[in-house]
Amino acid sequence: MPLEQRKLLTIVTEAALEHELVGEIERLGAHGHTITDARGKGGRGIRNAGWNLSANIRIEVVCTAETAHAIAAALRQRYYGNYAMILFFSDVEVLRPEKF
Amino acid sequence: MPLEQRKLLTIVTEAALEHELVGEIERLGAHGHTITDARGKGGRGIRNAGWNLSANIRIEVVCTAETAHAIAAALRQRYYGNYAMILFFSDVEVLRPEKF
Amino acid sequence: MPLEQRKLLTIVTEAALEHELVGEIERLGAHGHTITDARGKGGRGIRNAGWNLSANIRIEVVCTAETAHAIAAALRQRYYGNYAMILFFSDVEVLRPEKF
Amino acid sequence: MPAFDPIVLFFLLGLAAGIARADLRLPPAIYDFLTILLLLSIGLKGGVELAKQPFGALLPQMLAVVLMGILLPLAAYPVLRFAGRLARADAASIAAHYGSVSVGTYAVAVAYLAYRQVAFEEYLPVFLVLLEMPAIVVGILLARGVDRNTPWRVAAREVLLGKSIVLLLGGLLIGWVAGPRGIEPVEALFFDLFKGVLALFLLEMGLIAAGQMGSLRRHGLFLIVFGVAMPLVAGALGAGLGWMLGLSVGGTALLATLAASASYIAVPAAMRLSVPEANPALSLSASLGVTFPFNILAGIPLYHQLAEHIHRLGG
Amino acid sequence: MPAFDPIVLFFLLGLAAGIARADLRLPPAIYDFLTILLLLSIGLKGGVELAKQPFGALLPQMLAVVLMGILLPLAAYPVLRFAGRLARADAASIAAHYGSVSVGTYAVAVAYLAYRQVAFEEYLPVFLVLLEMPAIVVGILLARGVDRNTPWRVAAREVLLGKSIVLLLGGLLIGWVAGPRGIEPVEALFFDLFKGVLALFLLEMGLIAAGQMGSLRRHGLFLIVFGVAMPLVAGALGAGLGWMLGLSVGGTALLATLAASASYIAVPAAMRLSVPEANPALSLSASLGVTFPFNILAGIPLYHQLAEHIHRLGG
Amino acid sequence: MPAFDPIVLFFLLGLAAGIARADLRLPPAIYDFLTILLLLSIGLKGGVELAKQPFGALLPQMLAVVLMGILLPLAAYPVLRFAGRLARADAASIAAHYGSVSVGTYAVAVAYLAYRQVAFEEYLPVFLVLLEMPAIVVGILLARGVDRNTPWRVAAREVLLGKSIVLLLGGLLIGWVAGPRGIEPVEALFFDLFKGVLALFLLEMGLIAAGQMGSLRRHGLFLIVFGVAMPLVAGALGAGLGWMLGLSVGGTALLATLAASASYIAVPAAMRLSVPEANPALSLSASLGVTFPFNILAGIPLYHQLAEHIHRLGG
Ligand SMILES: Nc1ncnc2c1ncn2[C@@H]1O[C@H](COP(=O)(O)O)[C@@H](O)[C@H]1O
Ligand SMILES: Nc1ncnc2c1ncn2[C@@H]1O[C@H](COP(=O)(O)O)[C@@H](O)[C@H]1O
Ligand SMILES: Nc1ncnc2c1ncn2[C@@H]1O[C@H](COP(=O)(O)O)[C@@H](O)[C@H]1O
Ligand code: NA
Ligand code: NA
Ligand code: NA
Repeated sequence: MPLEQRKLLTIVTEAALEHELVGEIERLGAHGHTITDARGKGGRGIRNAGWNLSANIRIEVVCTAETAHAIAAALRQRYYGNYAMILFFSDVEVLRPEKF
Repeated sequence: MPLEQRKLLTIVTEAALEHELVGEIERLGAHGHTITDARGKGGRGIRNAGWNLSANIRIEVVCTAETAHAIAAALRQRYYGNYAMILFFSDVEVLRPEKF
Repeated sequence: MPLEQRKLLTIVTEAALEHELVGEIERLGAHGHTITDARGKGGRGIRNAGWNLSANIRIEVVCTAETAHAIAAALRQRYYGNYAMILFFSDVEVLRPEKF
Repeated sequence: MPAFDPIVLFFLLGLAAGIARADLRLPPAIYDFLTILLLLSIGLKGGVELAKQPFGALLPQMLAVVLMGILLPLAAYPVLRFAGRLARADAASIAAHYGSVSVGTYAVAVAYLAYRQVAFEEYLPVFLVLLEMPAIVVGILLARGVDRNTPWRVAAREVLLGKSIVLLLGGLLIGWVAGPRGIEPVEALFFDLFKGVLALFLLEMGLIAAGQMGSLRRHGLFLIVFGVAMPLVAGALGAGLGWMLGLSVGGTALLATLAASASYIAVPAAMRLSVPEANPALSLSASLGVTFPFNILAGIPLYHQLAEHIHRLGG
Repeated sequence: MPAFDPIVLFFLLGLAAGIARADLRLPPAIYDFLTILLLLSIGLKGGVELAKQPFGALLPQMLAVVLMGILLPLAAYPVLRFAGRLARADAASIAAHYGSVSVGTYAVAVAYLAYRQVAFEEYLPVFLVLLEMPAIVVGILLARGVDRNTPWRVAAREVLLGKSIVLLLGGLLIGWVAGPRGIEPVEALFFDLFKGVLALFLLEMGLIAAGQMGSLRRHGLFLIVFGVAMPLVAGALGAGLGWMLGLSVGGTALLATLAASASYIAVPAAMRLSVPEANPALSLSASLGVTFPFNILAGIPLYHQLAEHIHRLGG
Repeated sequence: MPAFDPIVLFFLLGLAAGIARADLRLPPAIYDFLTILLLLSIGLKGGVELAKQPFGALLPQMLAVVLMGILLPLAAYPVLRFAGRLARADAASIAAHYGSVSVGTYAVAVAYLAYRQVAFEEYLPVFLVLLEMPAIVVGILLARGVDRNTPWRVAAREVLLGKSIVLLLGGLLIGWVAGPRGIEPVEALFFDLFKGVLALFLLEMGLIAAGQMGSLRRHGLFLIVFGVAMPLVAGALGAGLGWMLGLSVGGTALLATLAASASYIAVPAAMRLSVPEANPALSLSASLGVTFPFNILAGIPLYHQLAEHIHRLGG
């Protein structure tokens, strides 16, 4: 099975940003995304999903390294200052490189 | 702590397939799986969890590289043509290799 | 973009442990965590989220390798014997190393 | 009195909110809950009334209704395949949707008749149950012919053990065993709240229907025309059959509604697994985006008039 | 009149659907919601009636009931440990489940009595609250002896701050403070819908019970026998105590039901964290897979007859 | 008769459970569901009554109310900025919260008046809708001045297409079109259950308010003082305006409550996206942790007395 390397970018942030982020990610060249509801704790305190303002989402994007870095740079610039948000990269292998 | 390498296979696909896929994964030798509900967007459009037909699930399987490849090959052959589905592999380390 | 290596520790276990584990993880030095609800199957049978006692959670912690190993060691010692639980490590890259 | 039941205003609200991309959606758990309540309510109501009927007398009617469920998709298929130039799997799948029935549409018709105080045979939920399945079998056969590899077990499991049948049939049985007095303690939830639950359900259906508009635009005019013409033709057939079976005006209107309605719960789920090469966006955008709104906004009053008409003509 | 309350038909539907592996389950959020409604309803009802009682008169009854909650698990333990050859932790955990009570079973008994128009002391929810806890303490002591490392704080937190106690006790207090007139505005939700909510809850309980059948088969005959015999013995004790405390026939039947019922909400949660080496599959399959169905299908009518019998004999 | 409506006991239960860190929370889906039911109920009720009013007569009142919604945040801002020494964005955001309204508080006030059988102008939900928005516009202008980069579209979308406005306005329209007779079939859900739904909603609000206590401690005394003083002042203004507009005592009390209440649904969501540099913990802990409890426990009876007083003095 021929596998190719891609990056998996995982973002955990405020649910309120979902609509905006999804647009941003698409504009920066990702071909898709997957979202799950989440709760958690970080530098900005406990965020535990009871109601929308304190709920988190977890977004995954499989894409090329360039796209992943472009998204990360954009999010850092626009959201890090004011929103609860973390993001991290990992290496993944995919079957259909043209999809990502 | 002695750690051993395994593969983590992540599948994002239509919720309608859950029952079938779980059976398939088990038959192909995985010892377990973890499922979370998800929504997302990909080549087959927006799938946002409002109701079952447009909901996604995210399945994770920790297993040997062979099992992971066997599952991926089977899914590709049976489902890629007709279903919304992506999958990717990553490397993970586990404590109890005999479990996976 | 300067990236730094961290470990991502993923734990899948019984929902009943959430309160306790979150405390433990924090005590052992992690600066945050992310939780999603999950279901699944493993050595201790099917756990499918219908009600709390058979529900799973999936906890992610991004931290240094030492912290990750410390958490894993503590969980192994305290919970492996009696609870449904798996954990695995993967390598991730982060933007703000001081956060993790 | 307005031309349509005020309850469809909730559908319009959902539709408008969906089209405007408002930040509104019922949590999936709540949508599930409402569906469960509707299915059980309809089943229970039917079961209680069934207890009053001699079962033997119903058998001929039941057979005729099943026959209709077989013929409707057979009639729809060639139109879809040749006039619509759809691929075989797609034509078969859409035919199955239209041969089967929609619980939501049925519920709106019941609310409509109740609002106008038109009586009907209360055992009609039995027909609802009967009409769920035959079209699915026909659809699979149309898609695959008599193929040894057809995953009949998967399809059967999806339908027979799907939420719709289990709850409708379960409700029927409970209502039948418990009888009117036995059901009394649960009436406050299942009967008194029925219309309110339906209103919320329609709100969500409006949001879902709005979501289908996009794929409707992509898939062109044919589906829109089919989505309006098919219920009209099927509704007329259903009304005719209702009259022939000796149903009241209300019962005739309801059977017409059943014939005219298109499934969006049981059939899509079954087809997705047994005819995976059919594109679900096509059948759902027709069924949810065209036929459902058409039926609840314009169809049901029409079928009611039709039923009155036939009964007046036929005596 | 049928032998059992029609409401248990919903349990049977869930059980059948579960055994057939039907594609039916209430969303977890809805199951939670129904549990919350039941707990609050029972608490509120009890609280309103408590307001009418002189509290002092209840104290001796309350003490006797707590004593029963301590004795029941002590009696069950040796049977489980020696006749059942279970490990110490398992025997202790199961004993705790059976010493405590099941809100669902209590609710079905209340519905049963209401359906038959049998009156009972409306303050009985107080006993429900009282019986939740003692068995847990006994169970932990049985499992670990007087051990300094016992995580009492964790266990206490699990029980005292668990959903069951907080909502039952909270409901009792609200009902007590607000009184009948104060509760009136919320009666439509908490009282009128009670039976319907219970019906849905039982549907889900049937599905859950069906899920226990597998592990029941694995863990053998002993649990089945115990799961039927224990409630019979405990029910008889409870009936006896009810009569001695001067309760009415209805109240006696309810106290027997409480004694006979086994916990599946508060105790499992507490035991999971304080006696982790106990296998939860054992206690849950006995409590949910055997005793709960037995009680609601056969036990409650039996305890009712027993209560009538004792009252007739005892005068 | 107790000093406050028994329904707030549910809030106190939630608050106590939250402070004790009890293992109790309504599933998010249920909280959403309850909010949707409350918003629709209030809208429908208002719409039905609106149908009876000559619309023209309301216009001057509506303008006056919008003016109040603009002035309140303008008055609050300097206090927050200079007395409270808050950053510009924070002061502006909190001002917006207090200029807007809280649906939960309004619902409690309605329940309070109903419990005391005090009549009020039933079209008051119109004011609720009108007061949601102006304060948000003012808040954004205060935070950013007349800035070309202000994401007005985002803010407008958040408010106009947010759940609150869509459901309140949608309910109003449906009620208005359907009229009293058209709404009847859904009354069991939307009107009869209103108080029960509100009780559960308040239970959750108590839990949420308890969660705000921590951040309240961190952010100091000023927010507590402001969270009590601001509703008192705004309530007095609202009462005065109500009297000037010729509202009844009940209507005056409700308008005072609206003025005194602080938003925690629409405004936080809009501010989070349009003034991201404002710390949401500040505004929410004041609005949810101080003002909401204060209003439902002490404020509403006060505003009612105030309304009676003004009407007695003013004639
Ligand atoms: N070290 C971490 N590991 C995993 N998740 C984290 C970590 N730190 C923060 N998060 C998640 O990211 C969200 C936002 O983080 P923060 O901006 O630090 O508050 C938190 O609510 C958590 O869900
Ligand atoms: N590039 C991507 N990154 C993350 N998730 C994706 C990506 N592409 C697709 N997905 C997920 O996989 C599902 C099926 O993908 P597709 O078959 O491309 O429609 C989508 O609904 C998404 O949830
Ligand atoms: N091989 C696996 N791959 C992915 N998830 C697993 C695997 N094994 C176990 N799990 C998850 O971990 C939970 C506990 O595992 P266990 O202790 O083996 O029962 C299960 O309920 C699954 O959700
Ligand atoms: Na049809
Ligand atoms: Na017991
Ligand atoms: Na205000």
